[in-house]
Amino acid sequence: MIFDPVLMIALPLLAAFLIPILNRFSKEIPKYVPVLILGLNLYESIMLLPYSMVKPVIVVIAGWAPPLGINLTIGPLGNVLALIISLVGFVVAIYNIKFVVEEPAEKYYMLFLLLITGATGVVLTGDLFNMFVFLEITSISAYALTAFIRDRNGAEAAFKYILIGGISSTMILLGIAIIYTYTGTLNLADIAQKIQYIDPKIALAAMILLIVGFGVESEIFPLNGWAPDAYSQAPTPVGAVFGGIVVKAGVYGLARMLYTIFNFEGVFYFLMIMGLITLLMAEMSAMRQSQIKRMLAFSSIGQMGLVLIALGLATERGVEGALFQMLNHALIKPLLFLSAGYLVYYSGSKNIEDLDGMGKRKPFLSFFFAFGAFAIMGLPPLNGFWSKMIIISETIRNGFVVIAALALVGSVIEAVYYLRVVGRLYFKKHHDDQQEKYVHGSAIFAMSILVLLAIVIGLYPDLIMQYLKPAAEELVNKTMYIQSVFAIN
Amino acid sequence: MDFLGIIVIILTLILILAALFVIKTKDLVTAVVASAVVSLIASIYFYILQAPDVALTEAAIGVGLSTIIFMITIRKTRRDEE
Amino acid sequence: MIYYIAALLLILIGLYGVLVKKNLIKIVLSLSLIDAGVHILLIAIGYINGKTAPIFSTPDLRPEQMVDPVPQALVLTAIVIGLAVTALALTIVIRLYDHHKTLDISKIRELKW
Amino acid sequence: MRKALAVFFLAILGYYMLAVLLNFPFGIDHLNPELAGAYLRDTVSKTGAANVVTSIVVNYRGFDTLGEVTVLFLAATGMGALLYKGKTMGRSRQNASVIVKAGSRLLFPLIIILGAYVFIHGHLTPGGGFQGGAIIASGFLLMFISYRNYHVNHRILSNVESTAGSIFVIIGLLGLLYGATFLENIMPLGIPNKLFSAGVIPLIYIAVGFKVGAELTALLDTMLKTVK
Repeated sequence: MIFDPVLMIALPLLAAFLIPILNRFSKEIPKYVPVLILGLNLYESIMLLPYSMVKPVIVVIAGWAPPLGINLTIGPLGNVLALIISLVGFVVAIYNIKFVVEEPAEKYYMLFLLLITGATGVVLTGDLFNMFVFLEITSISAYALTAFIRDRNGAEAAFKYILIGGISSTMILLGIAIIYTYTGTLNLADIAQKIQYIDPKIALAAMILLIVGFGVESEIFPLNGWAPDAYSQAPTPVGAVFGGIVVKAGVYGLARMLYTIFNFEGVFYFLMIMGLITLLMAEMSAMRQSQIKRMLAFSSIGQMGLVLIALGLATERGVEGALFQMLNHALIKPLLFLSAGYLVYYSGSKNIEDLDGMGKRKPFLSFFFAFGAFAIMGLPPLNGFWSKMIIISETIRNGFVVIAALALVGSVIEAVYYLRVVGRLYFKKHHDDQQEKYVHGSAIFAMSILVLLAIVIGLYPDLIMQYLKPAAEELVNKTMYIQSVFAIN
Repeated sequence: MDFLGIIVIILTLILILAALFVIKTKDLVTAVVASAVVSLIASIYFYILQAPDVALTEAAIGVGLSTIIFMITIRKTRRDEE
Repeated sequence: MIYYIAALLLILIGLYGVLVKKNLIKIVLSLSLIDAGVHILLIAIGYINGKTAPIFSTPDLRPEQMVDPVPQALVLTAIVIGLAVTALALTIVIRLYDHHKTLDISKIRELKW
Repeated sequence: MRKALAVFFLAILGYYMLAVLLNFPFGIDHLNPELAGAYLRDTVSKTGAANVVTSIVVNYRGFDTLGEVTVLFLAATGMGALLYKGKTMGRSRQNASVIVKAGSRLLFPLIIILGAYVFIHGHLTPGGGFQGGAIIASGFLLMFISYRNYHVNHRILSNVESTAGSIFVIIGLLGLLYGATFLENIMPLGIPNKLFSAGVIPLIYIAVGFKVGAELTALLDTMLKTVK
């Protein structure tokens, strides 16, 4: 390796610290810093793939071998997720260049960059407490960004978020306290090794606390009350990042806890049921929404429900399907969000009814939205089709026919409300004509990247599957993860 | 029961009463002062439990700064709990 | 033992405040009570009877005579994170008050709760 | 109704948490020899710091501290963004009495020196960058309260913040460059219990102290300056 993977966290932090100074030279520089840094992260995570696919890359920090010091443990799973996060972050950062932000603009870019850095840290780190710290970085920047626009109800959404998030982080801290008390260590692999010697009742208590903690970011059913408001009140690119990145970090944390650290068989059934409830509740609520961003937020929760069902299967193929679904969601939801943001901007209203006839006036944007809608519904040959097919067929193969049927019902509801919006875009006459505004080139470019990737993945799913297979194996079979951490001594 | 044990029991009683007071009182300034008392006793606990670093941090941040931030917020908003 | 009970009661009182109270500042205060409880719990876990603070201030101190330093380091980090969350939450409270002129959470109902 | 429900829920929660805790008697010797025991055993010889907690915070788990500094930076940034008013407002308050003014002018340098002492001696005595920074910020708060027109330059504060934060990361990167890993100690350890010892620990704590002091001062000033 020509570089140290810790740079993927250290450089963004350095850049974020330096933005206030750079801003003195020119107000333009802060816009380009996230693009540059996240592009670099993207390059690094691609370059790292060949190494991490063979065996997890262990990065020692401060010269202390685990469990003494903190270390990054970058297996296939962490690397794939870091790749997704930097890719989505990079694309949204390009979109950001021309996005009109209120003053103080440089603070917006700082918070945005740190939000993505925090998520990267969560998926790369191999230490439980360090994971908590990075999760806090992610959520605190998310709180601030939710309230960033002053003339909206952002503050209210942010308070709701900070309340749920604050309790959840306390729960994680309590869980860490219990785990440290009984195992005496904080390294994930070390905990995984020692957890079998402690009383299962105590491990269960710790697990419940950690599920509640990570469940907030991963939008599990009773804990997702913050999501629709935060998504719709935050600036558009931030909403896109919530769906594309923050949720992924939460689901990663959850999966890491359930698969690698604890070994309770029963919890996976629970996960599946919670996933199903999340899916159905969210899709039904999405159906009733009149605002497009709220609809997208509920749809995002629904997609996470599908991911949880697949994770609850606890088979390798099921986890593969979950990861594939996460990847697709990470590509498509930002596309939908970014195009919807512009559509809202042009129509001057957040409501779905006011988008009538946009297909004629804004062909590019409407195409992007319609494409995203088709991809997320799972229309073949787009990428969403493959992941949904894997999840549904694997659910049936494991004998959960009822759950598969209900998940399909959820997908049908999803298709209905997306088609309703697309229908309005193309087959309704618009009532009044607004002033013409241009779509910025950088935004078109950013959205085109996402469309292109969706088409490529849809046509050649094996291109991605070759990386998802080892990632799924890492979760299902934890011995390799544990051994690679201790092989370093 | 040694001397220190008695002190700890008294402190714990004050701590719980202060915490209940934070929840019960209608006057926000009183609530903030009570919460500062909670932090102060936590800081003394940390000292007794052989954690001087944490005691110093809690004294500077919990008793000092957060109390001040709460006070400023109350000044900027209102004092009574409606 | 008494420390465990104190910490537990603080956490429960704080949670009660978060669930029941309607005043924004009271809710933030309750959050910081929960935090304080968790911190006390962590430090109490690290304590060992009859041992001293983990600082080698005099040469005759032996490693065997010291309490567990790790929870102390974790709590140090957690206190600072707690301050950050509190400060941000209060900023949002000020913003909410500017908009709605009230601190009652049930009166601020533009979004669904 | 709501209250009764909350009490019921909390009673169940409290019962289970107590049951978990009762499994773990208070004050027994439970040190994991591979982790906590190793820290106590090796800190002085391997990091040169007399304060084990400091060496864990800054050296063994230095990456956490970098994250912690970032969290505080985020809070200050977020507050600045959320309370941004375009132009700065003066604080609307009365000047304090002459005695308070004279007293705070006298105390202010002492408080600053105390704060600096706390973070410079972080590797020897209890305390460190966060505590020292908080003490410095409270010194500034004293001036804010007693002098109506006491003015801090936000540009300088922000420069101090940025520079100190960057120094932290750059020290880490130097460790990568001249050692093998990020944040690795690249300086001589010196003799334990001397001021110039413990390698990079004091350097990092000084940077943290400056950063935290500047951040908390800016945070207090931003809050005080928002008009009602």
